[in-house]
Amino acid sequence: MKISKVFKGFSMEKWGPLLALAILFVISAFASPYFLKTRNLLNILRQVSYTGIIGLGMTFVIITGGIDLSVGSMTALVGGIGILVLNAMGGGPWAILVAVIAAIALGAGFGAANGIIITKGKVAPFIVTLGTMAIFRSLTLYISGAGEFRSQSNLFPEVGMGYFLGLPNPVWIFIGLAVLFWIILNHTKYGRYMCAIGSNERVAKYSAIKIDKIRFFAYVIVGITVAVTAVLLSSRLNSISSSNAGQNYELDAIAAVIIGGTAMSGGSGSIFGTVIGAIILGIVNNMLNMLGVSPYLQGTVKGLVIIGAVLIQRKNNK
Amino acid sequence: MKISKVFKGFSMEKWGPLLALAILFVISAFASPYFLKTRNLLNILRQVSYTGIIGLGMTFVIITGGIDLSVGSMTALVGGIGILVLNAMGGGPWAILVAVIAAIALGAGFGAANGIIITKGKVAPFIVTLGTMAIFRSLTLYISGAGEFRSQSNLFPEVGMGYFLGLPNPVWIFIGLAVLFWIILNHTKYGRYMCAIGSNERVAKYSAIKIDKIRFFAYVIVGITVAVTAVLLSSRLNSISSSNAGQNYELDAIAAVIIGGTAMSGGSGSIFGTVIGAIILGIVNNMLNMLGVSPYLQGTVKGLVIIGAVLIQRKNNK
Amino acid sequence: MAEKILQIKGISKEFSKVRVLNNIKVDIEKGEIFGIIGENGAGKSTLIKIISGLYVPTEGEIYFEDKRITEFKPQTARELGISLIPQEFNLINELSVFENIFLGKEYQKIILLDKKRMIKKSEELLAMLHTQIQPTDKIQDLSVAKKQMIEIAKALAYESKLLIMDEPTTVLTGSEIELLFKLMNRLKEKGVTIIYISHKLKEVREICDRVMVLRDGQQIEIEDTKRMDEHKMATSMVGRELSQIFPKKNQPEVETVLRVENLSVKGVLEDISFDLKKGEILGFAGLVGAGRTEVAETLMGIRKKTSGKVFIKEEEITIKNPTDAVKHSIAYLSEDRQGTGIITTFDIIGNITLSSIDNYCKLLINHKKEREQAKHYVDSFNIRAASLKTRLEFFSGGNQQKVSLAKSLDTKPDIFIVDEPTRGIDVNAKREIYRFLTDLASKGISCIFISSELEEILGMCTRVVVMREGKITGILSEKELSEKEIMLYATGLKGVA
Amino acid sequence: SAEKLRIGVSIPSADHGWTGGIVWWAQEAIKDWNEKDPDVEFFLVTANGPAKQVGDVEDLMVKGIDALVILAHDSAPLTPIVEQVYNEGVLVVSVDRGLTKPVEDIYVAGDNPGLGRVSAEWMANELNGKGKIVVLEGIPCVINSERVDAFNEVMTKYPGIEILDSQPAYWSTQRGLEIMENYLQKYDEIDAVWAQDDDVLKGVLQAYKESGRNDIKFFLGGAGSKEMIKKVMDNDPLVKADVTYPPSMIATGISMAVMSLRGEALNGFYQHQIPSKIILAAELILPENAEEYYFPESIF
Ligand SMILES: Nc1ncnc2c1ncn2[C@@H]1O[C@H](COP(=O)(O)OP(=O)(O)OP(=O)(O)O)[C@@H](O)[C@H]1O
Ligand SMILES: Nc1ncnc2c1ncn2[C@@H]1O[C@H](COP(=O)(O)OP(=O)(O)OP(=O)(O)O)[C@@H](O)[C@H]1O
Ligand SMILES: [Mg+2]
Ligand SMILES: [Mg+2]
Repeated sequence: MKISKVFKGFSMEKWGPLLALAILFVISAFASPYFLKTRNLLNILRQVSYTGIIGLGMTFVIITGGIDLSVGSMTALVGGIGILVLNAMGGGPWAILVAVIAAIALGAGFGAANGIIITKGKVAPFIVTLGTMAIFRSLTLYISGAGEFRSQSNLFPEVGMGYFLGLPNPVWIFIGLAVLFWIILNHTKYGRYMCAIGSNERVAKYSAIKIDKIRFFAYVIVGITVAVTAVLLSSRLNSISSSNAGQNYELDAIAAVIIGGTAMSGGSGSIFGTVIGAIILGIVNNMLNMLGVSPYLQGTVKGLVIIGAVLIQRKNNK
Repeated sequence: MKISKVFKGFSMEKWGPLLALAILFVISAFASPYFLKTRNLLNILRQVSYTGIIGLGMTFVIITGGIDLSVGSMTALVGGIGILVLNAMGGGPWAILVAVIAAIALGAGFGAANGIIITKGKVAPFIVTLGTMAIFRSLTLYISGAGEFRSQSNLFPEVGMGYFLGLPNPVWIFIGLAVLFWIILNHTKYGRYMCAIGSNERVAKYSAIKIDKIRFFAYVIVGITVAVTAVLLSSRLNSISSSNAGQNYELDAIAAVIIGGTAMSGGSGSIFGTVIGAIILGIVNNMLNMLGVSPYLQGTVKGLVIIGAVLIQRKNNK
Repeated sequence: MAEKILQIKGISKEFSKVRVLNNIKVDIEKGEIFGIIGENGAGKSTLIKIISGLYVPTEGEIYFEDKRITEFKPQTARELGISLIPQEFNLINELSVFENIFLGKEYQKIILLDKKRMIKKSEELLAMLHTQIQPTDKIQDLSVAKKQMIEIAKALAYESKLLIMDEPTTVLTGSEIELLFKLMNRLKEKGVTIIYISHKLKEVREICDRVMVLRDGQQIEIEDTKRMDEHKMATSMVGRELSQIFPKKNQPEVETVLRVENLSVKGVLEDISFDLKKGEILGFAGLVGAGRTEVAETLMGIRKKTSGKVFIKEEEITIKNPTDAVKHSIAYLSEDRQGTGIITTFDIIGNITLSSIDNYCKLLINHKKEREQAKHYVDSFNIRAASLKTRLEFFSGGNQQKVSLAKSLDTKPDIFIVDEPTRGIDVNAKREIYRFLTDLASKGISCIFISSELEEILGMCTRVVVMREGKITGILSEKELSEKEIMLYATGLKGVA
Repeated sequence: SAEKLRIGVSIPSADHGWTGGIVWWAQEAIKDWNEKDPDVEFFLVTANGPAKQVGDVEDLMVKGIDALVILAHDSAPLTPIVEQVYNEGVLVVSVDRGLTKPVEDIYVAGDNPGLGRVSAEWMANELNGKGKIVVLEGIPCVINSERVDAFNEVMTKYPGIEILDSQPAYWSTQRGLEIMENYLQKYDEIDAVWAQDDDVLKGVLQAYKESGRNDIKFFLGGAGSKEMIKKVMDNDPLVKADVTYPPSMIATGISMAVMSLRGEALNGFYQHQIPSKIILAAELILPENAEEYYFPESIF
């Protein structure tokens, strides 16, 4: 059953997500006259960049057989502190640079915290990151007194709002990171090791692989992607709202990864797929608005599409 | 490593959750004079029954290596429709009976829907239930126009509010179901098969176990537990709010299961542990209020306790 | 002419257009022991997987007791009374021994499990197999040999008419094998039919009434074993004459590369002391449970030693984990290939370079170099695979074993510990591997050769360490070497036990 | 047709009772206008967070709109995008949650601090300036802080009144129930409860009922759900009043957008334009005026 499926449907595993995207794209193009407008397509791309970037890191974590639920609240916390740094430094170009570096360091640090507890403490990633999800959010609320972090820099918004060669900056960064992560996954030993650990930890151990180290870094990496998103988001909004910035990002990111064909069980995955997955989700949200679906029924449509997108990939295997 | 852990820490795996509970209990008793009041303890027990009951079903799903994120919104949908049935039937004793039966049928049905897509469609449980989570919620909003389902029965609240031999009804039902589920897990073929599938699907297949059937029923069962909770909850409040009834139940239920020592990876689990896990969560919430922890920092404390509760169990293995 | 229990009529099987079985025709008689032999990848396991309902044949029909099998499902096979001991372990680590033995066929009181009865029955079975396994043990903590015995118990746990065994003796030592054969004969008398797959041709000849030879999915011949000898079988399997199977032994140099002093692991090993010369192939013999695997695992840092010293080139070293071991260029070929040897969801390349990836990348992996190395191994061990990109889960058992061997070899070790290296490997490939190891030795690489096949120990080793219950009972020099001598030490009749 | 008025409405999705009310009222208003005036076209989008809402507004801009009616999830995050919209010459009506820059043409809002203040004053009077109060807050966020801070500020004027405790009930009935259960354990005497929100109050009353205690003199919710207004109407001894924070304000905002585009004035107003700031008073509902606030068909 499984065996033959994997066997026959192999190419499908690779192209399934793209097929799903193609279908959705065509439908959308016919369904709404606005869909194909460049501005709309650019919007979609920018809108997906934020969770998409996190999705890249999430792909690594999931490949190692883990998961990170804390990315959403981590986004809020990192973004918030980033803004505080920015304001403290006076909002100039240098301030921005420092803030960005600080944010990335923070993200890596928080990721490392997750990683340590998971690897050294041997606690299930789900529970650890469920815990830190609550912790990060509450620290954000605490620091801001449940208010908003507002940047006083009027230069900062440029980062997230600007365009370069006709594409919004976040999109460039998304693409750039995707390529980088693709290389790491497919062309470095680190990527190889992540897959090995995800598919059979014992064999990996017998094969002289430092399991804990590899898994630890997966969480550090996702932390860094969170930081990047946090910077882009806070500069786009020139602020971070402590109560609901980054809410449900974990779900969107994970959904993107899985729609992209990466197995929840780990062992293998596709960065390319994750990018596609993120775009699929973006198109869905966009179409719900464009077609003016009843607010109450939007959830139904979205749910159906998510399941459908994955179902297509499976079904065609037969 | 793993070997030696299983080897030495065996009893710990069994008693870890209880130890964690004991510690928390003692701390709470000293921290707050109100904690040990019978009334307070009863409140805690009743408060945990709702997610605890779902946690029982969730334990099964997780043992089979799956997960169900849709339980929260399913609670709202089932509860809501249950109330509609109740009102339609006129709110008398018979109406209540019919409504309860209808609710359970619905819960089983929705669970079956999840199960079918997961087993026949071969889609990852995470993604399927992520989808149905959105779908159920949106249907609830749709049916009620984002408003509230109010029961016109003044008999109905008795079900959820009443006491029996000094214990609130929900607690009795929680205990009853826990015992039932414990028997199913440890003393029936079905329980055995769930473990087999969760730990090694190939082997299960070689052993002529009907994998899909077993997994399918796990989701039906969790659906039924959701229905029970939905009934108890709606009768307690004599209403269901479409927008936030059952919100985050999935997280509480899963947390209870894992704090209870069931492995996220499936293959084995403990109903007893889940009950303990639920109570631990209940005590935490209770203490946060009793000690008047700053609203902003409550999340931090809760997160720390959740991680700590699991960490204790691991650490003592060494 | 006895009645036919199983009729296989023109069975063929294709995996993604690749034909691995072609038009197999055979009738198997009630109460016979029917042997199937063939090179790795010949199609033996595939055939019996079809019979036991795990694969659906591409063409052909199967009749069981003159009734045509219409749906190929494990469930139906079981209902018909067909039970299988698969080539790879099929045990649930989380469950206990008795739970595994009765998995899928539990005894029940009304709807509740009847654990007492299952435990009792398991005790009987295990006693019958002379193992000291407790029904309530956890599978996880058992050695492969014990797992194998449990697989056998599992198959015996309920009355079956047709019992299929796919290489059940690969990790068993002589005594267990004898025991198994006794059992098989007893079943035979009870009228149970047995299909027996093995690469140990001596056993096949000893136990089977008839034997079928497969080559590349083709059915070559079906012969009465009386009219076959091992040589004939081998030639018919391979399709050509096979020269002498063991190469000429290589004489080790005087320099000691590895010295172990009073190595102990609580409850498993006690005072293990031996030394290994440059270019030596040092045999480790012993009965199941002797602790040979544990010696290897401890040297690799997989098990924590409780006391003792390890010297390499006369300087003491500490190995805390496999990484350290590899740093000191020690490599280990595990006896449990799927459990600890290879990653079945990886392709050949990914597996072979898993421990040695550093030799293939600066910053980025040099895929070309990887592929060439993989090709090299594929040729030298003639590994049968659809392509280099095929996942190992689709390989035949023996071919998986070859990959596993290549993987540990690729770390370019000075000290190479092999645990049951030829497990499930056909005669021809065995020859290759023996030659290969001897070449390594002549190049000055030392090898610890753990095996349960005395024949190959005698054929390969210049010195043999014999273990019993976690202790070394004797170290036999080349002159003293003989099957009888080894068994005396292994059973504790000789040497300090 | 081309000269049709195109109006985008961007609001939070229904994640608790009040936002549920917002979604409902938005759709009501759109229905009304569609009947009244075929030449207006509405695009309604709902967001579960500020980032999504920014995306929603971007989508609306792609569609091309003459007016944007927006109830921002949060002020600062939405300001930049709304500024863009404003600069592109679209009429912006911002409802309830102010933006951090003056980038709206019309501002319609409930009075969050007002709600806190009115509640506090009424309660203080009822208690004659002395007694013990417990508070159940909403989701920790700006609005909640505005209300609670205003409430506490007023209370400082009444030394006789002691605020025993103040915990977040997340505007959820069940959380309200649980928090109140704990309060009832913790405090042997409570004179009054401020639940700030009628959803929460519902749970609070349930908990009180179950506790069988009778020391609490009265309860005050907020936002004016029809259920609580009914209680006030029926002279419920425990719920003697309610304070409005009407979700219908979104409907008002939508009407203002249409009228202002049509160049209509509010009748009774001598000015030609729609006022640029409309603050809906936090009105105190008492038994004598409760009927006027009671809409049985409303969902909130
Ligand atoms: N599930 C599968 N998918 C694709 N190819 C397969 C699958 N199973 C086996 N094969 C191929 O079929 C051929 C026969 O495999 P099989 O396991 O029957 O060999 P075997 O005779 O058992 O060899 P061995 O002695 O090594 O066990 C091999 O070339 C193998 O690669
Ligand atoms: N993972 C383990 N944990 C604890 N004890 C173990 C473990 N593996 C093996 N043992 C015990 O150690 C002893 C030796 O194990 P094992 O049978 O592997 O030795 P061996 O000489 O390698 O046997 P074989 O002939 O199968 O290689 C046995 O008593 C076994 O039960
Ligand atoms: Mg085979
Ligand atoms: Mg061994």
